[in-house]
Amino acid sequence: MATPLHDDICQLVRDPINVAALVHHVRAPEDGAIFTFDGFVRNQSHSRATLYLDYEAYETMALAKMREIAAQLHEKYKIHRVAIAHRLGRLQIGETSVFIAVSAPHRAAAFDACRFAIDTLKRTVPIWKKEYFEDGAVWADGELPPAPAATPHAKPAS
Amino acid sequence: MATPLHDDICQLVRDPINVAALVHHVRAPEDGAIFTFDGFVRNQSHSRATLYLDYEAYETMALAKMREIAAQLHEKYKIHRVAIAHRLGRLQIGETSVFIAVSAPHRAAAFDACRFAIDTLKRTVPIWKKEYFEDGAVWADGELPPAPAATPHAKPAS
Amino acid sequence: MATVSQSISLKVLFFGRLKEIVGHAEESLASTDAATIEQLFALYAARHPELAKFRPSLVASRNQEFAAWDTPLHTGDEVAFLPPVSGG
Amino acid sequence: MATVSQSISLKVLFFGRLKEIVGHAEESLASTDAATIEQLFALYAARHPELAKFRPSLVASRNQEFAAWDTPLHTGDEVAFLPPVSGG
Repeated sequence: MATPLHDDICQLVRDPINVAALVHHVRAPEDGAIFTFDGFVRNQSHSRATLYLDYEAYETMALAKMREIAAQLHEKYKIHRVAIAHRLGRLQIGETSVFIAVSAPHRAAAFDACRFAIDTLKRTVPIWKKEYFEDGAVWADGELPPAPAATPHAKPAS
Repeated sequence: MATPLHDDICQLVRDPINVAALVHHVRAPEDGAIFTFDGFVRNQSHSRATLYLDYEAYETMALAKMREIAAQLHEKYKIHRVAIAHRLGRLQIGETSVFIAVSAPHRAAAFDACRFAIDTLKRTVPIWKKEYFEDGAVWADGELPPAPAATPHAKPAS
Repeated sequence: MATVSQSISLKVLFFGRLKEIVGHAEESLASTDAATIEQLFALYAARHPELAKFRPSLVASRNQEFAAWDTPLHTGDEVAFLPPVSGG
Repeated sequence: MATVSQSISLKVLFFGRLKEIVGHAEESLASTDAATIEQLFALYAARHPELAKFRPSLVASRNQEFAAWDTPLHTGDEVAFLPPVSGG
Protein backbone atom coordinates (compact mmCIF):
# COMPACT_ATOMS: atom_id res chain seq x y z
CA MET A 1 0.00 0.00 0.00
CA ALA A 2 1.27 3.43 -0.94
CA THR A 3 2.16 5.82 1.86
CA PRO A 4 0.38 9.15 1.43
CA LEU A 5 3.39 11.40 0.82
CA HIS A 6 1.20 14.03 -0.76
CA ASP A 7 -1.73 16.02 0.48
CA ASP A 8 -4.27 13.92 -1.41
CA ILE A 9 -7.79 12.83 -0.54
CA CYS A 10 -9.05 9.30 -1.21
CA GLN A 11 -12.42 8.45 0.22
CA LEU A 12 -15.38 6.09 0.13
CA VAL A 13 -18.58 7.76 1.25
CA ARG A 14 -22.21 6.79 1.75
CA ASP A 15 -23.58 10.34 1.63
CA PRO A 16 -23.51 12.55 -1.48
CA ILE A 17 -19.95 13.35 -2.58
CA ASN A 18 -18.99 16.93 -1.69
CA VAL A 19 -17.61 17.88 -5.06
CA ALA A 20 -16.94 21.52 -4.16
CA ALA A 21 -14.88 20.53 -1.11
CA LEU A 22 -12.74 18.16 -3.20
CA VAL A 23 -12.03 20.81 -5.82
CA HIS A 24 -11.27 23.32 -3.08
CA HIS A 25 -8.81 20.88 -1.54
CA VAL A 26 -6.72 20.46 -4.68
CA ARG A 27 -6.82 24.14 -5.70
CA ALA A 28 -3.68 26.08 -4.68
CA PRO A 29 -2.03 29.34 -5.76
CA GLU A 30 0.94 27.55 -7.32
CA ASP A 31 -1.41 25.71 -9.70
CA GLY A 32 -3.02 26.98 -12.84
CA ALA A 33 -5.09 24.03 -14.00
CA ILE A 34 -7.56 21.54 -12.58
CA PHE A 35 -9.27 18.78 -14.48
CA THR A 36 -12.21 17.01 -12.88
CA PHE A 37 -14.17 13.92 -13.76
CA ASP A 38 -17.72 13.55 -12.50
CA GLY A 39 -19.25 10.11 -13.07
CA PHE A 40 -22.95 9.98 -12.26
CA VAL A 41 -25.91 7.65 -12.65
CA ARG A 42 -27.34 7.60 -16.17
CA ASN A 43 -31.06 7.12 -16.70
CA GLN A 44 -30.52 4.07 -18.88
CA SER A 45 -28.14 1.19 -19.48
CA HIS A 46 -28.08 -0.72 -22.77
CA SER A 47 -31.39 1.00 -23.62
CA ARG A 48 -33.17 -0.22 -20.48
CA ALA A 49 -34.49 2.49 -18.15
CA THR A 50 -32.52 2.43 -14.91
CA LEU A 51 -34.37 2.86 -11.61
CA TYR A 52 -31.36 3.18 -9.31
CA LEU A 53 -27.99 1.57 -8.59
CA ASP A 54 -26.39 -0.12 -5.62
CA TYR A 55 -22.63 0.13 -5.21
CA GLU A 56 -20.67 -2.15 -2.90
CA ALA A 57 -16.94 -2.32 -2.28
CA TYR A 58 -14.26 -4.39 -0.65
CA GLU A 59 -13.75 -1.26 1.37
CA THR A 60 -10.29 -1.65 2.89
CA MET A 61 -8.80 -2.91 -0.37
CA ALA A 62 -10.67 -0.34 -2.46
CA LEU A 63 -9.26 2.49 -0.36
CA ALA A 64 -5.77 1.02 -0.59
CA LYS A 65 -6.09 0.78 -4.39
CA MET A 66 -7.37 4.36 -4.62
CA ARG A 67 -4.35 5.53 -2.62
CA GLU A 68 -2.09 3.53 -4.94
CA ILE A 69 -3.62 5.32 -7.93
CA ALA A 70 -2.98 8.71 -6.31
CA ALA A 71 0.63 7.72 -5.61
CA GLN A 72 1.08 6.54 -9.20
CA LEU A 73 -0.22 9.86 -10.50
CA HIS A 74 2.53 11.70 -8.61
CA GLU A 75 5.15 9.31 -9.99
CA LYS A 76 3.96 9.58 -13.58
CA TYR A 77 2.83 13.21 -13.92
CA LYS A 78 3.92 16.66 -12.71
CA ILE A 79 0.79 17.28 -10.69
CA HIS A 80 0.13 18.93 -7.37
CA ARG A 81 -2.83 17.33 -5.60
CA VAL A 82 -5.33 14.56 -6.20
CA ALA A 83 -8.81 13.99 -4.78
CA ILE A 84 -10.66 10.74 -5.52
CA ALA A 85 -14.03 9.92 -3.96
CA HIS A 86 -16.38 7.01 -4.65
CA ARG A 87 -19.85 6.68 -3.22
CA LEU A 88 -21.33 3.40 -1.98
CA GLY A 89 -24.89 2.27 -1.29
CA ARG A 90 -28.00 3.20 -3.24
CA LEU A 91 -27.69 5.97 -5.84
CA GLN A 92 -30.52 7.61 -7.75
CA ILE A 93 -30.38 8.85 -11.37
CA GLY A 94 -28.08 11.85 -11.68
CA GLU A 95 -26.20 11.27 -8.41
CA THR A 96 -22.42 11.30 -8.56
CA SER A 97 -20.84 7.89 -8.02
CA VAL A 98 -17.22 8.90 -8.56
CA PHE A 99 -15.44 12.23 -8.58
CA ILE A 100 -11.78 12.88 -9.38
CA ALA A 101 -9.97 16.23 -9.29
CA VAL A 102 -6.31 16.77 -10.19
CA SER A 103 -4.44 20.06 -9.95
CA ALA A 104 -1.16 20.96 -11.62
CA PRO A 105 0.86 24.00 -12.65
CA HIS A 106 0.21 23.11 -16.31
CA ARG A 107 -2.81 21.56 -17.90
CA ALA A 108 -1.32 18.64 -19.83
CA ALA A 109 -0.18 16.85 -16.68
CA ALA A 110 -3.51 17.38 -14.90
CA PHE A 111 -5.36 16.16 -17.95
CA ASP A 112 -3.35 12.97 -18.45
CA ALA A 113 -3.44 12.22 -14.72
CA CYS A 114 -7.20 12.66 -14.50
CA ARG A 115 -7.74 10.22 -17.33
CA PHE A 116 -5.26 7.71 -15.97
CA ALA A 117 -6.99 7.91 -12.59
CA ILE A 118 -10.51 7.15 -13.81
CA ASP A 119 -9.34 4.47 -16.28
CA THR A 120 -7.26 2.75 -13.59
CA LEU A 121 -9.99 3.05 -10.97
CA LYS A 122 -12.47 1.33 -13.27
CA ARG A 123 -10.02 -1.50 -13.93
CA THR A 124 -8.48 -2.13 -10.53
CA VAL A 125 -10.55 -0.83 -7.61
CA PRO A 126 -12.77 -3.54 -6.08
CA ILE A 127 -16.16 -1.86 -6.34
CA TRP A 128 -19.27 -3.42 -7.86
CA LYS A 129 -22.43 -1.91 -9.28
CA LYS A 130 -25.83 -3.58 -9.37
CA GLU A 131 -28.28 -2.00 -11.78
CA TYR A 132 -32.00 -2.07 -10.99
CA PHE A 133 -34.59 -1.96 -13.78
CA GLU A 134 -38.39 -2.27 -13.87
CA ASP A 135 -38.08 -5.97 -14.57
CA GLY A 136 -35.12 -7.02 -12.50
CA ALA A 137 -31.56 -6.29 -11.48
CA VAL A 138 -28.15 -7.25 -12.85
CA TRP A 139 -24.56 -6.91 -11.75
CA ALA A 140 -22.97 -4.59 -14.29
CA ASP A 141 -20.48 -6.00 -16.75
CA GLY A 142 -17.10 -5.16 -15.36
CA GLU A 143 -13.41 -5.43 -16.00
CA LEU A 144 -11.24 -8.17 -14.61
CA PRO A 145 -8.42 -6.55 -12.65
CA PRO A 146 -4.93 -7.58 -13.73
CA ALA A 147 -3.66 -10.12 -11.19
CA PRO A 148 -0.38 -12.03 -11.11
CA ALA A 149 -0.62 -15.20 -13.19
CA ALA A 150 1.53 -17.22 -10.81
CA THR A 151 3.36 -16.61 -7.57
CA PRO A 152 7.05 -16.05 -8.43
CA HIS A 153 8.38 -18.44 -5.78
CA ALA A 154 5.32 -20.56 -5.05
CA LYS A 155 6.13 -23.96 -3.65
CA PRO A 156 4.39 -26.67 -5.62
CA ALA A 157 1.15 -27.60 -3.89
CA SER A 158 1.60 -30.90 -2.14
CA MET B 1 -19.99 31.50 -37.48
CA ALA B 2 -21.54 28.29 -36.21
CA THR B 3 -25.25 28.30 -35.51
CA PRO B 4 -25.98 27.09 -31.98
CA LEU B 5 -27.82 23.87 -32.79
CA HIS B 6 -27.14 22.53 -29.33
CA ASP B 7 -27.99 23.74 -25.89
CA ASP B 8 -24.48 25.02 -25.22
CA ILE B 9 -23.20 28.03 -23.29
CA CYS B 10 -20.37 30.22 -24.57
CA GLN B 11 -19.71 33.36 -22.63
CA LEU B 12 -17.28 36.16 -21.90
CA VAL B 13 -17.77 37.61 -18.43
CA ARG B 14 -16.25 40.37 -16.32
CA ASP B 15 -17.45 39.02 -12.99
CA PRO B 16 -16.26 35.75 -11.46
CA ILE B 17 -17.22 32.73 -13.57
CA ASN B 18 -20.13 30.82 -12.04
CA VAL B 19 -18.59 27.38 -12.30
CA ALA B 20 -21.44 25.59 -10.50
CA ALA B 21 -24.03 27.03 -12.88
CA LEU B 22 -22.04 25.90 -15.92
CA VAL B 23 -21.70 22.36 -14.60
CA HIS B 24 -25.38 22.34 -13.71
CA HIS B 25 -26.24 23.41 -17.25
CA VAL B 26 -24.43 20.53 -18.96
CA ARG B 27 -25.52 17.87 -16.47
CA ALA B 28 -28.51 15.82 -17.66
CA PRO B 29 -30.04 12.42 -16.75
CA GLU B 30 -29.05 10.88 -20.09
CA ASP B 31 -25.39 11.59 -19.35
CA GLY B 32 -23.02 9.66 -17.17
CA ALA B 33 -19.81 11.67 -17.41
CA ILE B 34 -18.63 15.26 -17.19
CA PHE B 35 -15.08 16.46 -17.58
CA THR B 36 -14.27 20.00 -16.56
CA PHE B 37 -11.22 22.19 -17.02
CA ASP B 38 -10.61 25.06 -14.63
CA GLY B 39 -7.81 27.40 -15.66
CA PHE B 40 -6.90 29.92 -12.96
CA VAL B 41 -4.27 32.51 -12.19
CA ARG B 42 -1.00 31.01 -10.94
CA ASN B 43 1.08 32.89 -8.40
CA GLN B 44 4.12 32.92 -10.68
CA SER B 45 5.16 32.92 -14.30
CA HIS B 46 8.65 31.83 -15.43
CA SER B 47 9.67 32.04 -11.74
CA ARG B 48 8.59 35.68 -11.34
CA ALA B 49 5.93 36.35 -8.71
CA THR B 50 2.73 37.44 -10.42
CA LEU B 51 0.69 40.29 -8.90
CA TYR B 52 -2.38 40.03 -11.12
CA LEU B 53 -3.40 39.65 -14.75
CA ASP B 54 -5.42 41.68 -17.21
CA TYR B 55 -7.31 39.84 -19.94
CA GLU B 56 -8.66 41.59 -23.02
CA ALA B 57 -10.49 40.16 -26.02
CA TYR B 58 -11.71 40.97 -29.47
CA GLU B 59 -15.07 40.24 -27.95
CA THR B 60 -17.36 39.64 -30.90
CA MET B 61 -14.80 37.47 -32.68
CA ALA B 62 -13.82 35.64 -29.49
CA LEU B 63 -17.43 34.67 -28.84
CA ALA B 64 -17.84 33.54 -32.44
CA LYS B 65 -14.69 31.40 -32.15
CA MET B 66 -15.88 29.91 -28.86
CA ARG B 67 -19.19 28.96 -30.51
CA GLU B 68 -17.23 27.41 -33.39
CA ILE B 69 -15.30 25.29 -30.91
CA ALA B 70 -18.54 24.11 -29.30
CA ALA B 71 -19.98 23.22 -32.73
CA GLN B 72 -16.79 21.35 -33.64
CA LEU B 73 -17.02 19.32 -30.44
CA HIS B 74 -20.47 18.09 -31.45
CA GLU B 75 -19.19 17.17 -34.91
CA LYS B 76 -16.14 15.31 -33.61
CA TYR B 77 -17.32 13.65 -30.41
CA LYS B 78 -20.45 11.94 -29.07
CA ILE B 79 -21.11 14.51 -26.41
CA HIS B 80 -24.23 16.09 -25.03
CA ARG B 81 -23.61 19.67 -23.90
CA VAL B 82 -20.74 22.13 -23.73
CA ALA B 83 -20.18 25.17 -21.53
CA ILE B 84 -17.21 27.47 -22.17
CA ALA B 85 -16.67 30.69 -20.24
CA HIS B 86 -13.73 33.09 -20.28
CA ARG B 87 -13.32 36.00 -17.94
CA LEU B 88 -11.98 39.42 -18.99
CA GLY B 89 -10.53 42.33 -17.05
CA ARG B 90 -8.34 42.19 -13.96
CA LEU B 91 -7.91 38.79 -12.29
CA GLN B 92 -6.21 38.10 -8.98
CA ILE B 93 -4.15 35.00 -8.09
CA GLY B 94 -6.37 31.93 -7.87
CA GLU B 95 -9.26 33.38 -9.85
CA THR B 96 -10.63 31.30 -12.71
CA SER B 97 -9.87 32.75 -16.15
CA VAL B 98 -11.40 29.95 -18.21
CA PHE B 99 -13.80 27.13 -17.42
CA ILE B 100 -14.95 24.37 -19.73
CA ALA B 101 -17.46 21.61 -18.97
CA VAL B 102 -18.47 18.82 -21.35
CA SER B 103 -21.10 16.16 -20.67
CA ALA B 104 -21.56 12.87 -22.50
CA PRO B 105 -23.13 9.47 -22.02
CA HIS B 106 -19.63 7.95 -21.90
CA ARG B 107 -16.42 9.35 -20.51
CA ALA B 108 -14.03 8.94 -23.46
CA ALA B 109 -15.95 11.41 -25.64
CA ALA B 110 -16.29 13.97 -22.85
CA PHE B 111 -12.59 13.65 -22.09
CA ASP B 112 -11.36 14.08 -25.66
CA ALA B 113 -13.78 16.94 -26.25
CA CYS B 114 -12.72 18.80 -23.10
CA ARG B 115 -9.08 18.58 -24.11
CA PHE B 116 -9.77 19.60 -27.69
CA ALA B 117 -11.78 22.57 -26.44
CA ILE B 118 -9.09 24.04 -24.19
CA ASP B 119 -6.28 23.33 -26.67
CA THR B 120 -8.23 24.95 -29.51
CA LEU B 121 -9.32 27.91 -27.37
CA LYS B 122 -5.73 28.67 -26.48
CA ARG B 123 -4.71 28.57 -30.13
CA THR B 124 -7.57 30.31 -31.89
CA VAL B 125 -9.67 32.55 -29.64
CA PRO B 126 -8.57 36.21 -29.78
CA ILE B 127 -7.93 36.86 -26.09
CA TRP B 128 -4.76 38.37 -24.66
CA LYS B 129 -3.24 38.27 -21.22
CA LYS B 130 -0.99 40.92 -19.69
CA GLU B 131 0.99 39.75 -16.66
CA TYR B 132 1.87 42.23 -13.91
CA PHE B 133 4.94 41.72 -11.72
CA GLU B 134 6.62 43.81 -9.03
CA ASP B 135 8.97 45.28 -11.61
CA GLY B 136 6.77 45.65 -14.64
CA ALA B 137 4.27 44.05 -16.96
CA VAL B 138 4.47 41.92 -20.10
CA TRP B 139 2.08 40.57 -22.68
CA ALA B 140 2.19 36.81 -22.25
CA ASP B 141 3.83 34.70 -24.92
CA GLY B 142 1.03 33.38 -27.03
CA GLU B 143 0.23 31.19 -29.97
CA LEU B 144 -0.24 32.49 -33.48
CA PRO B 145 -3.68 31.38 -34.68
CA PRO B 146 -3.69 29.45 -37.96
CA ALA B 147 -4.82 31.83 -40.69
CA PRO B 148 -5.16 31.28 -44.45
CA ALA B 149 -1.82 31.85 -46.20
CA ALA B 150 -3.43 33.41 -49.25
CA THR B 151 -6.91 34.19 -50.46
CA PRO B 152 -7.97 31.44 -52.87
CA HIS B 153 -9.24 33.79 -55.57
CA ALA B 154 -7.53 37.04 -54.63
CA LYS B 155 -7.18 39.44 -57.52
CA PRO B 156 -3.59 40.62 -57.86
CA ALA B 157 -3.17 43.93 -56.08
CA SER B 158 -3.08 46.71 -58.63
CA MET C 1 8.34 -34.84 -0.55
CA ALA C 2 5.26 -35.13 1.62
CA THR C 3 3.94 -32.09 3.43
CA VAL C 4 2.24 -32.41 6.77
CA SER C 5 -1.13 -30.68 6.39
CA GLN C 6 -1.82 -28.25 9.17
CA SER C 7 -5.14 -26.57 9.80
CA ILE C 8 -4.98 -22.86 9.01
CA SER C 9 -7.47 -20.17 9.96
CA LEU C 10 -8.59 -17.86 7.17
CA LYS C 11 -11.01 -15.02 6.69
CA VAL C 12 -12.78 -15.45 3.36
CA LEU C 13 -14.74 -12.69 1.59
CA PHE C 14 -17.23 -12.82 -1.27
CA PHE C 15 -18.46 -9.90 -3.33
CA GLY C 16 -21.08 -9.15 -5.96
CA ARG C 17 -22.77 -12.17 -7.42
CA LEU C 18 -20.46 -14.51 -5.48
CA LYS C 19 -21.86 -13.14 -2.25
CA GLU C 20 -25.36 -13.91 -3.50
CA ILE C 21 -24.40 -17.50 -4.35
CA VAL C 22 -22.58 -18.20 -1.11
CA GLY C 23 -25.29 -16.42 0.88
CA HIS C 24 -23.02 -14.17 2.90
CA ALA C 25 -20.17 -11.73 2.46
CA GLU C 26 -17.63 -13.06 4.90
CA GLU C 27 -16.76 -16.16 6.86
CA SER C 28 -14.01 -17.58 8.99
CA LEU C 29 -12.67 -20.94 7.97
CA ALA C 30 -10.27 -23.39 9.54
CA SER C 31 -9.13 -26.00 7.07
CA THR C 32 -6.33 -28.43 6.31
CA ASP C 33 -7.25 -28.47 2.63
CA ALA C 34 -6.56 -24.86 1.65
CA ALA C 35 -2.82 -24.63 1.09
CA THR C 36 -3.35 -22.26 -1.85
CA ILE C 37 -6.04 -19.86 -3.02
CA GLU C 38 -6.98 -22.32 -5.79
CA GLN C 39 -7.56 -25.07 -3.22
CA LEU C 40 -9.59 -22.73 -1.06
CA PHE C 41 -11.79 -21.86 -4.02
CA ALA C 42 -12.24 -25.57 -4.75
CA LEU C 43 -13.60 -26.08 -1.24
CA TYR C 44 -16.29 -23.48 -1.86
CA ALA C 45 -17.04 -24.71 -5.36
CA ALA C 46 -17.68 -28.15 -3.86
CA ARG C 47 -20.20 -26.62 -1.46
CA HIS C 48 -21.76 -24.27 -4.05
CA PRO C 49 -21.44 -25.88 -7.50
CA GLU C 50 -22.67 -22.72 -9.21
CA LEU C 51 -19.43 -20.98 -8.16
CA ALA C 52 -17.30 -23.14 -10.45
CA LYS C 53 -18.52 -21.52 -13.66
CA PHE C 54 -17.37 -18.11 -12.45
CA ARG C 55 -13.80 -19.26 -11.84
CA PRO C 56 -12.49 -18.03 -15.24
CA SER C 57 -13.91 -14.55 -14.64
CA LEU C 58 -12.62 -14.04 -11.10
CA VAL C 59 -9.49 -12.71 -9.56
CA ALA C 60 -8.41 -13.40 -6.03
CA SER C 61 -6.75 -11.28 -3.41
CA ARG C 62 -4.70 -12.17 -0.37
CA ASN C 63 -4.42 -9.58 2.38
CA GLN C 64 -5.87 -6.92 0.06
CA GLU C 65 -3.45 -7.43 -2.77
CA PHE C 66 -4.33 -9.15 -6.03
CA ALA C 67 -2.79 -12.62 -5.82
CA ALA C 68 -2.10 -15.52 -8.16
CA TRP C 69 -4.25 -18.61 -7.73
CA ASP C 70 -1.22 -20.66 -6.64
CA THR C 71 -0.44 -18.27 -3.79
CA PRO C 72 0.26 -20.27 -0.59
CA LEU C 73 -1.97 -19.42 2.35
CA HIS C 74 -1.00 -18.94 5.95
CA THR C 75 -3.03 -18.75 9.08
CA GLY C 76 -4.55 -15.32 9.57
CA ASP C 77 -4.71 -14.54 5.85
CA GLU C 78 -7.67 -12.64 4.44
CA VAL C 79 -8.67 -14.00 1.04
CA ALA C 80 -11.29 -12.51 -1.25
CA PHE C 81 -12.82 -13.69 -4.52
CA LEU C 82 -13.52 -10.74 -6.78
CA PRO C 83 -15.78 -10.64 -9.83
CA PRO C 84 -14.99 -8.17 -12.62
CA VAL C 85 -15.04 -4.73 -11.01
CA SER C 86 -17.57 -2.13 -12.12
CA GLY C 87 -16.92 0.94 -10.02
CA GLY C 88 -16.82 4.42 -11.44
CA MET D 1 -4.77 46.11 -66.24
CA ALA D 2 -5.11 49.33 -64.29
CA THR D 3 -7.57 49.58 -61.44
CA VAL D 4 -9.23 52.83 -60.52
CA SER D 5 -8.55 53.41 -56.83
CA GLN D 6 -11.67 54.21 -54.87
CA SER D 7 -11.75 55.39 -51.29
CA ILE D 8 -13.14 52.70 -48.96
CA SER D 9 -14.26 53.09 -45.36
CA LEU D 10 -12.90 50.57 -42.89
CA LYS D 11 -13.08 49.91 -39.19
CA VAL D 12 -9.61 48.94 -37.94
CA LEU D 13 -8.94 47.27 -34.58
CA PHE D 14 -5.71 46.81 -32.61
CA PHE D 15 -5.18 44.49 -29.69
CA GLY D 16 -2.56 43.74 -27.08
CA ARG D 17 0.80 45.40 -27.67
CA LEU D 18 -0.38 46.76 -31.04
CA LYS D 19 -3.03 48.79 -29.26
CA GLU D 20 -0.31 50.21 -27.03
CA ILE D 21 1.82 51.19 -30.02
CA VAL D 22 -1.01 52.73 -32.03
CA GLY D 23 -2.40 54.40 -28.93
CA HIS D 24 -5.98 53.28 -29.29
CA ALA D 25 -8.01 50.13 -29.86
CA GLU D 26 -10.14 51.15 -32.79
CA GLU D 27 -10.40 53.66 -35.55
CA SER D 28 -12.35 54.43 -38.68
CA LEU D 29 -10.32 54.94 -41.82
CA ALA D 30 -11.19 56.07 -45.32
CA SER D 31 -8.39 55.35 -47.75
CA THR D 32 -7.63 54.81 -51.40
CA ASP D 33 -4.45 52.90 -50.51
CA ALA D 34 -5.86 49.88 -48.66
CA ALA D 35 -6.99 47.48 -51.34
CA THR D 36 -5.76 44.53 -49.25
CA ILE D 37 -5.08 43.81 -45.60
CA GLU D 38 -1.33 43.90 -46.33
CA GLN D 39 -1.63 47.38 -47.79
CA LEU D 40 -3.72 48.53 -44.84
CA PHE D 41 -1.04 47.29 -42.46
CA ALA D 42 1.60 49.12 -44.49
CA LEU D 43 -0.29 52.38 -43.97
CA TYR D 44 -0.13 51.93 -40.20
CA ALA D 45 3.49 50.75 -40.25
CA ALA D 46 4.36 53.99 -42.07
CA ARG D 47 2.71 55.98 -39.27
CA HIS D 48 4.07 53.80 -36.43
CA PRO D 49 7.42 52.32 -37.54
CA GLU D 50 7.55 50.08 -34.47
CA LEU D 51 4.61 48.09 -35.86
CA ALA D 52 6.64 46.73 -38.75
CA LYS D 53 8.74 44.40 -36.60
CA PHE D 54 5.59 42.66 -35.36
CA ARG D 55 4.34 41.85 -38.84
CA PRO D 56 5.80 38.28 -38.87
CA SER D 57 4.09 37.46 -35.58
CA LEU D 58 0.62 38.78 -36.41
CA VAL D 59 -2.44 37.39 -38.02
CA ALA D 60 -5.20 39.49 -39.47
CA SER D 61 -8.95 39.13 -39.50
CA ARG D 62 -11.59 40.54 -41.80
CA ASN D 63 -15.15 40.69 -40.48
CA GLN D 64 -14.19 38.48 -37.54
CA GLU D 65 -12.69 35.65 -39.57
CA PHE D 66 -8.99 34.99 -39.83
CA ALA D 67 -7.93 36.25 -43.24
CA ALA D 68 -4.93 36.04 -45.53
CA TRP D 69 -2.83 39.16 -45.94
CA ASP D 70 -3.77 39.44 -49.59
CA THR D 71 -7.50 39.54 -48.78
CA PRO D 72 -9.17 42.34 -50.79
CA LEU D 73 -10.99 44.93 -48.68
CA HIS D 74 -14.35 46.49 -49.29
CA THR D 75 -16.04 49.45 -47.79
CA GLY D 76 -17.61 48.62 -44.44
CA ASP D 77 -15.12 45.85 -43.61
CA GLU D 78 -13.87 45.42 -40.07
CA VAL D 79 -10.18 44.53 -40.03
CA ALA D 80 -8.20 43.56 -36.95
CA PHE D 81 -4.50 42.92 -36.38
CA LEU D 82 -4.03 40.16 -33.82
CA PRO D 83 -0.86 39.33 -31.87
CA PRO D 84 -0.33 35.73 -30.75
CA VAL D 85 -3.32 34.87 -28.56
CA SER D 86 -2.85 34.01 -24.89
CA GLY D 87 -6.29 33.28 -23.51
CA GLY D 88 -7.03 30.34 -21.25
